[in-house]
Amino acid sequence: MDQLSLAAFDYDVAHLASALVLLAAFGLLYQRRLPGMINLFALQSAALGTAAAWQAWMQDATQLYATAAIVWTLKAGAVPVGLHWLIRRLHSTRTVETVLGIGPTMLAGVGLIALAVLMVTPIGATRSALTREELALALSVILLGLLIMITRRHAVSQVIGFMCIENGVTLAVVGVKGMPLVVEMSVAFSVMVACILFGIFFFHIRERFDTLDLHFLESFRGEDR
Amino acid sequence: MSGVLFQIVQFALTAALAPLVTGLVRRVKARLYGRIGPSPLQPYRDLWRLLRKEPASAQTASPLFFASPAVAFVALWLASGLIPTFTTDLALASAADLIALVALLALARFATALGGLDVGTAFGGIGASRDMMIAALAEPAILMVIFTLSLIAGSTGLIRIIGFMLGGGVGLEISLSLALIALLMIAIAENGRIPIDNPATHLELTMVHEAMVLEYSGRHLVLVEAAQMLKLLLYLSLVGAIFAPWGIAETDTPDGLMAGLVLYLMKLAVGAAGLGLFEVAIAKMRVFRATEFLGGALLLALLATIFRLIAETI
Amino acid sequence: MTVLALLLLVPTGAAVLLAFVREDTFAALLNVAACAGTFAISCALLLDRPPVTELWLVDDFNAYLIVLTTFVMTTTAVFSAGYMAREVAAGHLPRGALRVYHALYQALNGAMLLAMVANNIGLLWVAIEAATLITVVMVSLSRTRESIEAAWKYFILGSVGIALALFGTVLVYLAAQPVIGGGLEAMAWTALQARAQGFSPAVLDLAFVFLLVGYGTKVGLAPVHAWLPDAHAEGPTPVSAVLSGLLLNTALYALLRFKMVLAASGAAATPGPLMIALGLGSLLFAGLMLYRRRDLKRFFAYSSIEHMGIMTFAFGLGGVLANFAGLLHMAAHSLVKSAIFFAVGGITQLKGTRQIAGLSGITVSHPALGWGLVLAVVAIAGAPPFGIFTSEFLMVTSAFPRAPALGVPFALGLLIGLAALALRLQHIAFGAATPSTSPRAHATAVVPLYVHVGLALIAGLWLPATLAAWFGAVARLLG
Amino acid sequence: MLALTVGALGALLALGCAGVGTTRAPLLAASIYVAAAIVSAALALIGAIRLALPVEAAPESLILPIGLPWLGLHLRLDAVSALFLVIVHAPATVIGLFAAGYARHEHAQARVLPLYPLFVAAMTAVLIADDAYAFVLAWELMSLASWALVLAHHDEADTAPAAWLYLVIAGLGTVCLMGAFGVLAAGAGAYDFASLRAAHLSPLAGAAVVLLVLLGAGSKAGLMPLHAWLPPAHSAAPTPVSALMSGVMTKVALYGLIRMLFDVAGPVPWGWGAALTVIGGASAVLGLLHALVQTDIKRLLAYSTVENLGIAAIGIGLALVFRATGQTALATLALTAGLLHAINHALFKSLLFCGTGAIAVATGTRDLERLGGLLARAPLLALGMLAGCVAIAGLPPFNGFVSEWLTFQAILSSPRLPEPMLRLAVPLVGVLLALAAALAAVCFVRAFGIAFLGRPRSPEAAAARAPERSLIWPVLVLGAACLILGVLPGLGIGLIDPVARTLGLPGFPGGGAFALTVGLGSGRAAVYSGLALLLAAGVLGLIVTLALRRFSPTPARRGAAWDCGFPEASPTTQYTASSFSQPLRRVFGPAFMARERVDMPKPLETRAAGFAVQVADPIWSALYRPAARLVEALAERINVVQFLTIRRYLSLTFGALVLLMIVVAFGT
Repeated sequence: MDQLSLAAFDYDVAHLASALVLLAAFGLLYQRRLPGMINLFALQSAALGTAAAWQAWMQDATQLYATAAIVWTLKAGAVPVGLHWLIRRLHSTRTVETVLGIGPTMLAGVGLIALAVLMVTPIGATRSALTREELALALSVILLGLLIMITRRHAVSQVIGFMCIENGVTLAVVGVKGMPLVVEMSVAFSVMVACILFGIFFFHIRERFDTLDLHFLESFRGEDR
Repeated sequence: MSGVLFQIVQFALTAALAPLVTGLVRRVKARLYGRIGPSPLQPYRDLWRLLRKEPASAQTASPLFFASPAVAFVALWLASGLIPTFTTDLALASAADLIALVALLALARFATALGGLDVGTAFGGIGASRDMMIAALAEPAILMVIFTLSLIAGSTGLIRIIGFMLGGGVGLEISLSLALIALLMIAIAENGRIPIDNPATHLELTMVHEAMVLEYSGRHLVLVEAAQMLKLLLYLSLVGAIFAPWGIAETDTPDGLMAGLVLYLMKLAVGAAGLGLFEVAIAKMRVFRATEFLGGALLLALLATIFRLIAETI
Repeated sequence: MTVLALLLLVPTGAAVLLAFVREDTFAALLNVAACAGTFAISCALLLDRPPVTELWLVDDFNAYLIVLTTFVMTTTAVFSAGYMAREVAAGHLPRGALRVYHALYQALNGAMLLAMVANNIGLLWVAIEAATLITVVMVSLSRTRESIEAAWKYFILGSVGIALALFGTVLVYLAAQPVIGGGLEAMAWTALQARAQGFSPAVLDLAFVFLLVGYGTKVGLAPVHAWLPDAHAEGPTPVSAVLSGLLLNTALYALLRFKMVLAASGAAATPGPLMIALGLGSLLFAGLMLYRRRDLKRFFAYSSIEHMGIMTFAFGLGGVLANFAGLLHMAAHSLVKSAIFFAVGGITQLKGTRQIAGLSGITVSHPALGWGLVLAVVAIAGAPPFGIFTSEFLMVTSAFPRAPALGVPFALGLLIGLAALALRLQHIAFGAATPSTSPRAHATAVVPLYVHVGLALIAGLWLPATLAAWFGAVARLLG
Repeated sequence: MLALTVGALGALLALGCAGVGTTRAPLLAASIYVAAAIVSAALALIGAIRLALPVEAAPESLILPIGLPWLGLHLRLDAVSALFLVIVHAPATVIGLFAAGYARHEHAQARVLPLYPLFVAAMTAVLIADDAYAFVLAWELMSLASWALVLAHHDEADTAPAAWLYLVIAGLGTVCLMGAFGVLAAGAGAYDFASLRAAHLSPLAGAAVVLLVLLGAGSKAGLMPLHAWLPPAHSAAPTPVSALMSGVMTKVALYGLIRMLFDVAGPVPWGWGAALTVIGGASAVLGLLHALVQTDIKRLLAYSTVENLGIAAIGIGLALVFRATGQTALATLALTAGLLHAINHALFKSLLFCGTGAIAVATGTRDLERLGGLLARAPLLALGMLAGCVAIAGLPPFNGFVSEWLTFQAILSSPRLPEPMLRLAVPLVGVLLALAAALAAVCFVRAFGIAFLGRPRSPEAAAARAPERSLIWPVLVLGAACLILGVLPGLGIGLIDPVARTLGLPGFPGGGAFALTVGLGSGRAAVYSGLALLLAAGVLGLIVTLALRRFSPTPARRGAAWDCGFPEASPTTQYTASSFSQPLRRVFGPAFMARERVDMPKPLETRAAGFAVQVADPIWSALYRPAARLVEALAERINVVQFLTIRRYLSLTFGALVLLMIVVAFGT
């Protein structure tokens, strides 16, 4: 086997992992049941971890292994378990009422991916194909995550959306060659996620982000109208 | 030097003739009504009688009440002295142009109105307020007439205007005739003649000027009356000087002056007769119709200006 | 380097120390002392700048911001020493809250300074994220439901913004990496600016969009401003002062650094129009929002949004004059706005309410405080002879000839804001005095207030030459 | 001399600081006012000396190391500034002395004293500013100080709205001026007037500059339709401040107009001059119509300020027209008319405001309906006020007539204009001016007659006592000044002549110290000699009095008023202020949307009949209310954004992000 085909193979693996991440994001967009969403998120994180590890091996950058480890243990492991426990603990309804119908949401998702590709195409000239497509995938995952956040009403599903954004960012981070401080950033991120989960749990959010507690929201909405 | 002399003559002349003109008008009206009427000299007698009477006035009257007739009289006398009647060689005629003349009339009115307000009666207020309203409408009109004249003659100075008119450079102009009509209407309004006001009425609610001076008596009334007479004379001689300047001497040769004097007297007589005729012919209008009357005058004067401007443009 | 290390270590150390101090008054004093110390250090930093390393950077741009930060932190610490004590006494704060507060105060100080002196876009990001988390906790300090909701709103929106900003940061690195090669070098401001020509404009544009929305959230630009009013209104007043006066500036600083990179790269043309759009939008939006406000602190929070919009507009407009104006505005605004919050804190404590309707006749009941407020609000409204007047003069005069279509709405926005401020100011400062708890205003509120106003006056009438020179240099770099 | 001026500014600021402490010390307050008056006198003197210098003398200039770091604060003292130094500070001196006497009647001294000198200083600074920054700085400081002064009596009901409106309109003006300077400076940092003069503008940019200047300075001068702030602000402010704002500050606004339109903004096309002229005419008439129906004397005077500034604007606008059409001699004539009217108005408007203050002190009210019979109680005050009323009514021999006469002469020269349109338009302005002049007489007969003549209409008017001398003699001094300027207009024109020549116009055509002669060549000429008329009138008056003495010696008998035989009518039967203006209210009803409500009881009903009039400013409802409503509606509409849920806010973030991406994707 000559270098070239080997390189091609590398790319394919990397692609596969990243594509899985995006696919999972789409699945999250489609899935309307919380446990399903959590499992999909776990899958996405696992794929991300794989991608990170693969990149670590390709660029033989040790800190990426650390990242992969964090992703696997925290996002693919601890967080989903925690979330499962949480929804049981909050007795929250199993199905999420979405703001938009699933169909329109999917369409919007497709549109976002198209936009992402559109944004990335002009870059091609100077970059190697790998990073460009990695970038397109990461960008779409981020946008989809944001879309999830604003189309789902349930707190947990929105957390998942947020973490989906984060996965997208991490995907981009591991995609680019030799980016320093990656570990620090992912740690900082995890702190943030932890805080959010803590917040949800601590402040007893029953239904949605936008209500901590329904009856005082009437009295206070930033300011009395 | 001669200018000063003629100026003095002029002042004396106007002061002396004013009652006569009023008398003439009354006489003409009486005759037209079919009465014999008082002699034209009657006003002199009236004034003299009033002068000798003991003046009675309200306790509430302030010094201004007594001063205002004098101020009004002096202002009008001064104004009437500024109009070249028989000669243009007047010392003061060059010291004030038509605008100043109008301002002097306004000053007289200002003083009279204050006098009317002074005692603090209802009628004084009515008179002052209505008189000022009429004046407020008449003044723009007369200023527009002045515009027209100065557009034609190139100056607001009476001497120049008369000179220009006498120079014969001016033919029969639409704008001039319009200005004349406007000026006549204003003169009627300003002198409180029918149809705006009735100098002979003493029915309170129809009075304008009379209501204002209701409180005056004795020598103060003399000044008031004399001022009215002067005003009439002033307008007559103004119309005469501008629109019938014939005979006004521009160079002081004795016979020229003589002719000017005689012609001036004739002009006055004609004016008085005309006024009498006009007054007999029409009826007094309601006070608020006066605005329409004066609005018409203003419009005519404005038309005169515009015609003039168009004539200049073409 | 040592000085720089001190600058970062003193607040951090103080934070750790304060976390264990139970005695509140002593803690307050210690807090002031620590701030004063950092201020002194930053002044020393001015005198001889440390050399630029691959992690640390002190140049014309951040030097004055560092000093400004430490200074305002100091005066605010003085203010909060009196204010927070009274809050606790009044029972508005739970027991032991002050310990957390003081520790976090120093931590925030350190985080902001770190963001300023970092010569690395990643480090900057971490610092700003830390600052966000710290302020979230500070906002929720009083544990009332309102404060908790405000903190929650702040936290969620802030986190999303931060995430987007990180993606932008990664993109910038992606653009730099092929030119500079990997490693810290490719994340250092200095290197990014020096070698920006080779960067791919497409990547930079995309990056800037994310940075603008991400850090823009922290700057408080409409429509991503939503966290700001509630956080300002519900947090303790010293925190509002620091948020408005410093944290917004820090985020804007980050944004401007990136704009410098784009300007240096030459090819990328996007920043200007985007910033103008957001800036103008924020100005008009906040100006209109001012009219319906009933809560005094939220009122001035919106005024902060308005001014952030003004600055963003100026920088978006670009050109030496507008940039100079923007930089001056950053300094003047942080001075005056924090001064206003000092006054507001004093007033709300004296009158026992934050509702504008319940506040009236301060100049009658407390002349010193009242007239101080009048001066400060007049200054924030852009009246002479304060610094904000100078900057707005420069903005308007440079906006009108270059883009009348922009100058007119900009001027209109300024007017709308002025009208709203005057309306409320007259109601609060004049008229019959409402009853107050104490006849005398508290010195810890009044003295810092007048100090800030005095400095704003100097900024308007007599801008120190060196400072002007720095502004000029930075203004040129900003393109 | 410029250095001295700057020193004087410093002194004024120091006085302001000295004023901060003095809350309850009338004597100290009075002394501070006196000191301010002395400084003003010095400044007026400086201006006069500068004007006495030959026109060729290069203007002094000075650069202070403050302001914009790369620019510094440019100051300059040329003939224009000098003239306005005189216009501002001659009245300011008297007003300061009046304020000293008024001090013991000012209950909010602590809020007036510190700001009063600051206000004067700011106005002075505007006059000597020589770069855009300094100019706008001083201009806005002037607005700000006066705003705070208007707020001095903040405990009164309608003060706050008045002050607010004032500040907002002032802000509009300032922003407009900034814009004008911006267009002139064209984005370069050089804001000093020297480089602004050198600016080459496209016609469009030039038009923008002029428009912005008209808005900026015009709003301060109170020209329609930006006059709305004047009446409320003037009636709310403490009397000496109203006098300063109305008599003096509006002149600073005129200075701004002249400095910009004649000097800095370069030659202006005639269309703008015509526009200014028409605006002036409209302001003159409408202002006066509103003055005519006011019952609060201060509001009345404020509206009459709108009128007089309109007259001055007519002169200035005509000067622009003439200059643009190359008839420089006529331009000088018109400019002189405008400036002379500015001087005159500064004098008699200060007089009238001081007098109003004295009336308020004597009776405790400014409401015409509650006054009356003051002449008997305060004769000297009445004398002074009479002089002021005659002067402002534009009657000889006082100064108001002279400037109106000159304005008429300028208007009468309009047929020399090349554009036929102008030839027809300007005489129409003449009609407006004539109407204004006539109405002014009515307005001030009413003001003086109702306040000073007749019988007291209220107990307080009946109980009125003459105010102390220190309040009266400033009024008399100003009255004397009005008379002198009216009789010897040469004095005023002598002051203005250097200005015209500094602005590149020829000297005043004609002139003459005693007889004011306007020679316009080609036989056009007009003469007015107040002195001659006065002397002649004196002689005639002497004759009249002697004659009366001689022929009617009997002393007058006093009794009850005749009043057509009505017995002892009560004072309530007198004509009131509103009944006096009723005829004109009817005639010009639409101009102020007058609504009269008569409530006449049916026969056999015992209740009293009622009558109420309300007048409104149509411009208010046509311009200001809609704007306010628009802002209100917008604020209401977008206010929902404050009450969204976090998810919606996130949607905003998402939307912004996607939108910006799309823009970038398709924009580049």
